[in-house]
Amino acid sequence: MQTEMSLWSYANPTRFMATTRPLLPWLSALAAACLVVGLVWGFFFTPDDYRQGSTVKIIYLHVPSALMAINAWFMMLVASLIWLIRRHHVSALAAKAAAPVGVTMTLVALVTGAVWGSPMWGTWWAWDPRLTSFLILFLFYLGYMALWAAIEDPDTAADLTSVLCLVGSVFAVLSRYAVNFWNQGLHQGASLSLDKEENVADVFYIPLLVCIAGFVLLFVALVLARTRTEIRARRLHALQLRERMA
Amino acid sequence: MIRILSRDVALAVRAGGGFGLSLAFFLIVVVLVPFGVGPETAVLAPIAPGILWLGALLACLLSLDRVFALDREDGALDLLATAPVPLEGVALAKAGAHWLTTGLPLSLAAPFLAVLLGLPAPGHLWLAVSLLVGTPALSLIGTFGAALTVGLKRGGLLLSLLVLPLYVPTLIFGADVARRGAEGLALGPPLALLGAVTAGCVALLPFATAAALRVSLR
Amino acid sequence: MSGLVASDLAVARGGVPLLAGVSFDVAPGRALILTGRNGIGKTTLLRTLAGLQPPLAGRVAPGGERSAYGAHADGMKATLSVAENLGFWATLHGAGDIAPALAAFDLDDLRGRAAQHLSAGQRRRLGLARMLLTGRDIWLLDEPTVSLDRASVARFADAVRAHLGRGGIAVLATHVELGIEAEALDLERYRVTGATAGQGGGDIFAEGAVE
Amino acid sequence: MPDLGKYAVEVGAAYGLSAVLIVGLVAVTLWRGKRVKRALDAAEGRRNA
Repeated sequence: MQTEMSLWSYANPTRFMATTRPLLPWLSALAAACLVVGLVWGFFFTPDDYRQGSTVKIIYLHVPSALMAINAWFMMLVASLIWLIRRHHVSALAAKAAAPVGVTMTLVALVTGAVWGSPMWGTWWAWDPRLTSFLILFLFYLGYMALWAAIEDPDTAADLTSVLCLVGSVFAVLSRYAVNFWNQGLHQGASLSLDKEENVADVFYIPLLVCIAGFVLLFVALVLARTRTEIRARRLHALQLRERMA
Repeated sequence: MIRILSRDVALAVRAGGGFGLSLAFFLIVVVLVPFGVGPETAVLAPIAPGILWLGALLACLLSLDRVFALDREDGALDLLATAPVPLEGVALAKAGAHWLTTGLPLSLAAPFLAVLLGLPAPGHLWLAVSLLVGTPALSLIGTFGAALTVGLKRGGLLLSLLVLPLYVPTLIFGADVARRGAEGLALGPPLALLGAVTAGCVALLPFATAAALRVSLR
Repeated sequence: MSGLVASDLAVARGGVPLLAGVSFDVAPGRALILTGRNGIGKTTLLRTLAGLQPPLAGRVAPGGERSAYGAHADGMKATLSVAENLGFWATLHGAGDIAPALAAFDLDDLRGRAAQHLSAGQRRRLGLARMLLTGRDIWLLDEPTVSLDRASVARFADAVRAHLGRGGIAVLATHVELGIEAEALDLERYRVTGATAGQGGGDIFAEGAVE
Repeated sequence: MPDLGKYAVEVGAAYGLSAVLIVGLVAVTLWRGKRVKRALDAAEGRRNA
């Protein structure tokens, strides 16, 4: 086992720290570059849509943030499963680190979605099925983070939040379906989001791809940085317990 | 398992508090609504199914933190965990007892409270049916939340924050059944979905609850 | 029936290792008394032996399935009567009749009384009667004589001796001299100190600097 | 600056609020990272001393 370098060896905290330290500056720089290029391109150098006018520029924030809001939860689900099955501490801490990033992405998606919809709906908030689903996802994130914060023992917290993440994922999918059922087709949900790509011309599509890449890189860089902090905090916690004992 | 259930029901009835309290809370919520939105039947009747479902849901929430907390305080939870019954069975029995002492009485009381809100006649039956089918899911989800927070000192508020988002599908389908019932519309699909949510909760949540309990007991 | 064997056991409370390297072997019909100052981990060790929490390291045999755990929190419901409380646990453990347990702890006259109206000594006897009903041969008792007067302590000691006489095993955490023939295990020498912490303490974050 | 037409407020608000949220998240991440690192270094120092 020692001779064979498996993927799991990166789950060792010390190894994880050593591996990610040189990676982080590059990732951060790349994320910043993609975001600046994509957003400047989108904001300054793309034409207005003939129907939606300049609001089409919101697409460069809304679509990537919405994607990352869901993917962050999905990453937490995978990390929780790895913790429950293989007991890798880094995995549990990565899930904890991803939640605040996911909740921010959800907020960005909510805010930009509401702002984008406002000219069409005539109000700042409408109970559009997609937006409502993101609001529910936001509540799931809040509950998950609150449970982490409430439990003192880190391993117990990791166990219970992982179970919550699993059950929450099932109910999040169920809620998405239920919300569609609850408010079907009252708003033009489909014209708001990713489905639009099909009829979006290349002038919008290419800067959008750059922005998506930027958000993915930003997410990875932030989660790595936050996981490093969580590992340090965990070590600090262990040291403080020992200090109190001695 | 039956024995755990009947003991919990007996305890709730004997102690008085938990049993009557959620019913009284439900009544108060329903009585307060007209003060908030006005007394006209034209305003009250359309929102009555939603209000009654919401009131029942909040009343369910009220007694959740007692589901495991009392047993933890007096050591019974430790003894149940070491007894020759699976913890999944304990979880199911606890949820069953919670439903018998809150969900069931709430479902039976709801049609009478619906009169106060001017719900049209065919709606009463369907309101009771939707609550009877949906409230078991509320008890099961709530028991899961209670298992997550049983070891915490200030678990009550956190419990609500964890459980309420999980209640969304049940509330949507349940209130939809009640609304369609009141308007005389076809209600097959939402009723089937509501039943499916409850059935799924019965089948899967006791395992999650037991897993959370094992961790909380450590 | 084999005895209760702990080998190289390490236990933790709230992530803090308390005891390490605990080994003992209690034969049927024998008792073990755990001693050590408050907070050393007697309760945590008993809970680990009962299977309520996993050990950090080492093994316990058998697991929890043969043991009955009795703590000061006895799981008795205040509003239920003595007979109702015992009847509940008897059903769970598949024991048919609570009469022998009532008789063994002199609870016959109290069977209809609600648990909240019992004196501390009577309440303690009720908890011990439950141990008997479980039908399990390993008794794990945490401070069993707290709030008992001298007569009740003697009665408790008789009950434990009777249990041992039936080939049972008892592990007790207590400071009171019970007059039971038993080995004593001073937990002080298994205590995990600041100096020894981190060597196999179970928490990988305690072992070395992360970077 | 491109001409945003009659939706200038909406587009401006979307970009402004998003920038506040994301910059805020990055700032909190960096700030907490620094604070925890400092505390850990101090604790390691005490341990090795």
